[in-house]
Amino acid sequence: AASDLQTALPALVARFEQATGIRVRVTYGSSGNFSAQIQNGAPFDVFLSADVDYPRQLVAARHADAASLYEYATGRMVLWTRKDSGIDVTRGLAVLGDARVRRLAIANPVHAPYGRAAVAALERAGLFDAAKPKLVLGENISQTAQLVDSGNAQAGIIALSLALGPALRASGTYLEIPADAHPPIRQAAVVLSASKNRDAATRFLAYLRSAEAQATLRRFGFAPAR
Amino acid sequence: MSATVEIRRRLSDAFALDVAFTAPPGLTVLFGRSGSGKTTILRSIAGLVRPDAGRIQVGGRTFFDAGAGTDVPVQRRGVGYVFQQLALFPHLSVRANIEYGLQALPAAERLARVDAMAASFHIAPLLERRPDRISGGERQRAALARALVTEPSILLLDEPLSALDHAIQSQIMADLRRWHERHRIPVLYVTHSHREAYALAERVIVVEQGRVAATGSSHEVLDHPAERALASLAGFENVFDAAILERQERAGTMRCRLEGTRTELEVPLTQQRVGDRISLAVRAGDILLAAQEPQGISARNVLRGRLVDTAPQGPAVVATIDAGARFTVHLTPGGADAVRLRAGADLWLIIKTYSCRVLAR
Amino acid sequence: MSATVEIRRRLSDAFALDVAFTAPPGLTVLFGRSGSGKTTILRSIAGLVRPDAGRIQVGGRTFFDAGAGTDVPVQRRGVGYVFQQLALFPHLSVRANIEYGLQALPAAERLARVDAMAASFHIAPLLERRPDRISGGERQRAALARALVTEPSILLLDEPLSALDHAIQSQIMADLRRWHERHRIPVLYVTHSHREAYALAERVIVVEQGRVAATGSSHEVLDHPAERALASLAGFENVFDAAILERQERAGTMRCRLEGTRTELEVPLTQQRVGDRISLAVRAGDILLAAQEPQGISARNVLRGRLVDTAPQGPAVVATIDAGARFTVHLTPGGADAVRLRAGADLWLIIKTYSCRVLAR
Amino acid sequence: MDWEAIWLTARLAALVSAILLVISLPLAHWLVFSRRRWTFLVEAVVSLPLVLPPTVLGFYLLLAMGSRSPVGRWWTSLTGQSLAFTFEGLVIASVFYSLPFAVQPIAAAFAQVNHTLGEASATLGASRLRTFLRVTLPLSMHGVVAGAVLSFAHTVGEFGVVLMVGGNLPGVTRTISIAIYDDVQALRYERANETALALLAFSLLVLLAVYGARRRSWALAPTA
Amino acid sequence: MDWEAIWLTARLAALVSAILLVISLPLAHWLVFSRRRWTFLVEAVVSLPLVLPPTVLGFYLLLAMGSRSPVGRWWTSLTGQSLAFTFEGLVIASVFYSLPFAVQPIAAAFAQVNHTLGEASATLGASRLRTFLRVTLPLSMHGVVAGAVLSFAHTVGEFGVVLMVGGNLPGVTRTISIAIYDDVQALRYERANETALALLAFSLLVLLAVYGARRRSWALAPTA
Ligand SMILES: Nc1ncnc2c1ncn2[C@@H]1O[C@H](COP(=O)(O)OP(=O)(O)OP(=O)(O)O)[C@@H](O)[C@H]1O
Ligand SMILES: Nc1ncnc2c1ncn2[C@@H]1O[C@H](COP(=O)(O)OP(=O)(O)OP(=O)(O)O)[C@@H](O)[C@H]1O
Ligand SMILES: [Mg+2]
Ligand SMILES: [Mg+2]
Repeated sequence: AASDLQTALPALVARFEQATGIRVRVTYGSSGNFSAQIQNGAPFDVFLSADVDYPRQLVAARHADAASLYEYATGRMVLWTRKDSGIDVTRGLAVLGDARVRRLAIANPVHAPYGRAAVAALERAGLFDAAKPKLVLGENISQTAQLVDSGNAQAGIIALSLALGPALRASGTYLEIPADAHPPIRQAAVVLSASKNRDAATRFLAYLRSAEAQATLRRFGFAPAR
Repeated sequence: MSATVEIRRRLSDAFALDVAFTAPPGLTVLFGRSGSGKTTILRSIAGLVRPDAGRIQVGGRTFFDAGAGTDVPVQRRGVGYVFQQLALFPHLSVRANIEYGLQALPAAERLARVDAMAASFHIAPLLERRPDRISGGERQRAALARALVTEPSILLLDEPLSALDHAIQSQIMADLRRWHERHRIPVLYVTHSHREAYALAERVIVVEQGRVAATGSSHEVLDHPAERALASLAGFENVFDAAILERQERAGTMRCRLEGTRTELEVPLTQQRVGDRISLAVRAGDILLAAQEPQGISARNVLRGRLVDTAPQGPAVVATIDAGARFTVHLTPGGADAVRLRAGADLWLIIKTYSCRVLAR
Repeated sequence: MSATVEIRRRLSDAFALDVAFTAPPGLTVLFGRSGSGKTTILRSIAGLVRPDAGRIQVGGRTFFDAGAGTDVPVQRRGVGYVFQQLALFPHLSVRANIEYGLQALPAAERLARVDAMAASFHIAPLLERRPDRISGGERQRAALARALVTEPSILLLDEPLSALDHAIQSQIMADLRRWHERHRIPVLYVTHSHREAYALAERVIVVEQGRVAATGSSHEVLDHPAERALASLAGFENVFDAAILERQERAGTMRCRLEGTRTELEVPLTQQRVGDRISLAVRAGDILLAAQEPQGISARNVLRGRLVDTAPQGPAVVATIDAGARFTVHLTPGGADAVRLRAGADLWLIIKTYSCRVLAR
Repeated sequence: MDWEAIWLTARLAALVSAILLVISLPLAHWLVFSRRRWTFLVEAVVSLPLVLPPTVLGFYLLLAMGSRSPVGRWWTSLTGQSLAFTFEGLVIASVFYSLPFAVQPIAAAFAQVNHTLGEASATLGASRLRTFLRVTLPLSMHGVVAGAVLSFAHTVGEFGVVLMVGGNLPGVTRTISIAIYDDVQALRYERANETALALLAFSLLVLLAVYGARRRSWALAPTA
Repeated sequence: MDWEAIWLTARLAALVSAILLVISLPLAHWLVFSRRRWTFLVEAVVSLPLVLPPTVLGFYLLLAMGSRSPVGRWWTSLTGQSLAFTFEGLVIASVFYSLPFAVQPIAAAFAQVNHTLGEASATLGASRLRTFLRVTLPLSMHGVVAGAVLSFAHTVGEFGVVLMVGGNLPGVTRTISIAIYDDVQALRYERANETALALLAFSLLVLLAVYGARRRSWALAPTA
């Protein structure tokens, strides 16, 4: 599963296991890695990606069931900073002009969906060129958060789900970046062709569609899929 | 069970080995100056140096034959080798070092053999020590024991007694003697010590600049050196050019005159003929001095001379005497006192016939 | 410029060093059996072994003083040390080895000194080789050159000539002699060879089991060994227990009787008194044999005896003769022929007074 | 504490170090003692896995093990299952990756052993193997220990390759380093710290045991 | 081809190896020759960075460099900027991480040098430094080369730590291993392959040069 699900997924899985008695084991990581591994026979059943491109590619390469492809949520992005940085994020992306913001952390736009979205948001705000010398890139969205949380970057664009998580909630403040400021971060799931537990996998995806699951996702900082 | 060695090997631009000899069972001393190639000969036999050409046979087995392409690997040659640098295994106890070549034997016999060897080399109390915790001489004994205990088919000893005092040397020489009488294998023994050569050798091979300069019994080679250079190497302080005046076949002697002098000496009979030019060698220790002309003695050569110079050498005295030719004579202090050495004094030199060695020129 | 050494050091349960001596400028030979502690003494002076207690002073400088807590580090002691195992640097050429201790000198002088040393040690053609490409004796010469070239304040030589033939040994001994006449520093020279001890030593220190057993001139120590054990070590084949019968002060001699026999010998006068029990030591080579009772000779001791046994030792002959006590006599083959050795034959032993050494018991 | 991961890691590291020793000892011996001209080429090739980022090396290994590669297909036809995402696959990948850490120090140590001792051993009738086991190897212990420690520790800490080839399957391929990584990723710092501390303590114990033992038993043996 | 990354990596690896040599030679010397009882403890601690997954080590370094740590604050007050995301920070982190790869083989080699040679050097008046430079070091060349090669290659291939403290800044902290990783992540396999191949070729050349040179100049020196 994509790393940004780390806060939400345990709650979902617990409910699902309770309801069905099916045990679910979750592995988090980068969607790109998973995609490569799945193409080489990784014994996973369900792939919850942070975007829709990887699942689509898998479907095209016949590693996943086209029918099962489901967009389970849309990621929400925030501008985050530590409370002790003294930076007022309520000013929105404009704080990038603040001299105290020497470094802005975003996920690597080359392969992380949140990174692409962050770049798009900066571009739309006309701030990208100003921000560019200040950018540092995290490998994924969690690492991006660490760059800020450790005090090495003064602000970062991360997933709302992380900002709401127990680790960051206490230490930082954030401002959500409006959903229309960047292309949507569409997160999709598929059942893998090689799955040996296809039935259980299908049931898990079905559970994700349920109102209960969608409510849980919302609580953890995801928007519903459009 | 004898060893035949016929090898050539170029080591550097300046040095090439080219030797051929046979070592019968028993002890053969390799004798020669530093750098003459003795170690290289042993290494070739052991298989550690590969000759460029030639043949090595030991007890009927061919170790090496350049023509036939034979080259038995070191570990299957079954040689016993005491290295000049000893090469004890630093991480093993003296016991484990000695035991090293016995892996094929049952443990009990191994133990017995090692203990016996250690006793005869006087290192029994050191068996559990590492080589860096024993003295230089103790190391040398350990290396000897390690090579002998394997009962090899040929024994190669590179100056095995050089770090030992005379008392232990004598004991070990006796041990070695007994050992090789029992085993009757060829033993090649490198030394530069006359004492060891005399005490041990049945045969001597003299190596000079990578070649065999002489072979024979130690008596023949060291006492009757074939070449002048060898004579001085073998410890003959007096070497003179001479010519044969007369052969006295009945007495087994010849009369010779030292070149450039009127001095005559009676020497043992050889094959040479009257008029032949030879060299004569006499050890300084074999010459007697008398303060008065000696009477009624059996020695045939009594030369009148004059003391030129004396020099102490430790307690001994080295006298130089002019008796036509210059003679070097070694004296004990007692002897020096007896003849009351004074520069310029008249003296008589007494030289036994058999003290004179005849060398071809 | 002399060296004072007073040290104690425990090496193992079985061995402890406890010596005190002074080495004046000039050559002092350390003489002693294998394992007696000679190397340990040198290592202590060099600073490679730290004594448990005592003091080491060289030329007025205190190298070590356990009481005062002084312990000058090795590199500031300025000793020249030739190791028993040589310890040449394997990765450096012979030249670089010799040059090693001269880093403070300008390059030109370094070159000159190294070339001079190499010439006098006959290794000039090998200067560019690595130590593993030269022979054992050549390595020994390189190690000597390396230590001498630094002109140290004390020279420690651990068997520096053991791998060399007599010809080169003599040359190097002469070089060493000249060298230390020029430098007048203490030279401690470990050897087990009488020949080297006699040729070189002004003084000899005999080490036995970690202690100084005797000190004195080589003449005093080696020819008049104070102890019986030392006598056999120093090469006296005949050692007898005896008692003093009479002191002849005028002649400078004493009459003694060998214990358990009726055999009497006239020996040099010593401090001991009539009735004192002594040991007498005679070298086998100092005894003359005659087939008939000799007439009109100056030697005072003529003993009648009977041949028990002869054994060849190389070209020499070792005869055992019973003349009340058993005497060992070394003969040259010529000498053996002259007295026509036959078992049981009557023989006369001729022993000069000054050939007899008196040892305290 | 993730005991499953700890146990898995200990097994993996021990197995990999053992295999690496078995491979490296003869390989290093060959590299040092062979008279062939091109040994240094092999030496360079052996060191190559080092320069690739582990994740990338892992990616290539993944490709090699996958169904698109002949090797992968051959293995699958043999065992009925892909090498990737199994413990065996992890072992093979780790061996590959840590090979230079074992080979290099061991080869360096072998090269430093006084070769006269090998000659002495041969004259005493010892086969090459015996000479190796009784002379070369014990006199190279410092280097061998260095090689073993480096490869053990490196396998414990290994991460990129394991992540890629192993797929992070609990009990099968989720090693402790991956477990800590996961915790850090999930911003569960406290748990990560705990596990890291435990890992450090465990490793410290292992290392102390190794170095302590070495000091006692063979540090005193000099090498001439 | 990402020349900027290649150049950066070459600079980083060279600098890190050089620093590591400077640190490791005296450290290894101390570890081997000190008579103190607890050197083996230091030895174990030096090896510890190894067992942590690089990303985790990187994470801890990140914390140490950040404003939450006194060290980080001190550095920032000194230089006006955080160590993280700078070339210097990368160098420091890499030195930390690769230290054991340099120290271990070097220490092993030092321990194997015949100590009588050191004694001989001292009697010839050589200071400890001179003995070290002229005797111990040249006779340990095999081990020193092994240490240098391991740490160089390891720095080239290093990834986790760099990723963590580097921030992936082109020309500053985006090393070639990160560049390849990014390509693989983005499924740009072809470009990744190309860069990886170039990296391998470059590394092979460096290694061949090192091993080839060694063979010529000091392989022949034995050690007794
Ligand atoms: N490191 C050590 N530890 C314990 N005992 C030692 C050590 N080195 C030497 N010994 C012992 O101390 C004694 C004296 O050794 P040393 O090397 O001084 O003798 P040496 O007189 O030089 O003998 P050699 O003539 O054989 O070289 C020997 O009995 C030896 O076994
Ligand atoms: N590996 C080598 N390469 C080139 N030359 C060598 C090599 N080993 C020895 N030599 C030279 O070959 C000659 C013979 O050496 P060798 O060791 O056989 O002499 P040796 O008779 O044993 O002398 P020593 O009595 O001094 O030990 C010497 O001149 C030496 O310098
Ligand atoms: Mg030799
Ligand atoms: Mg000694």
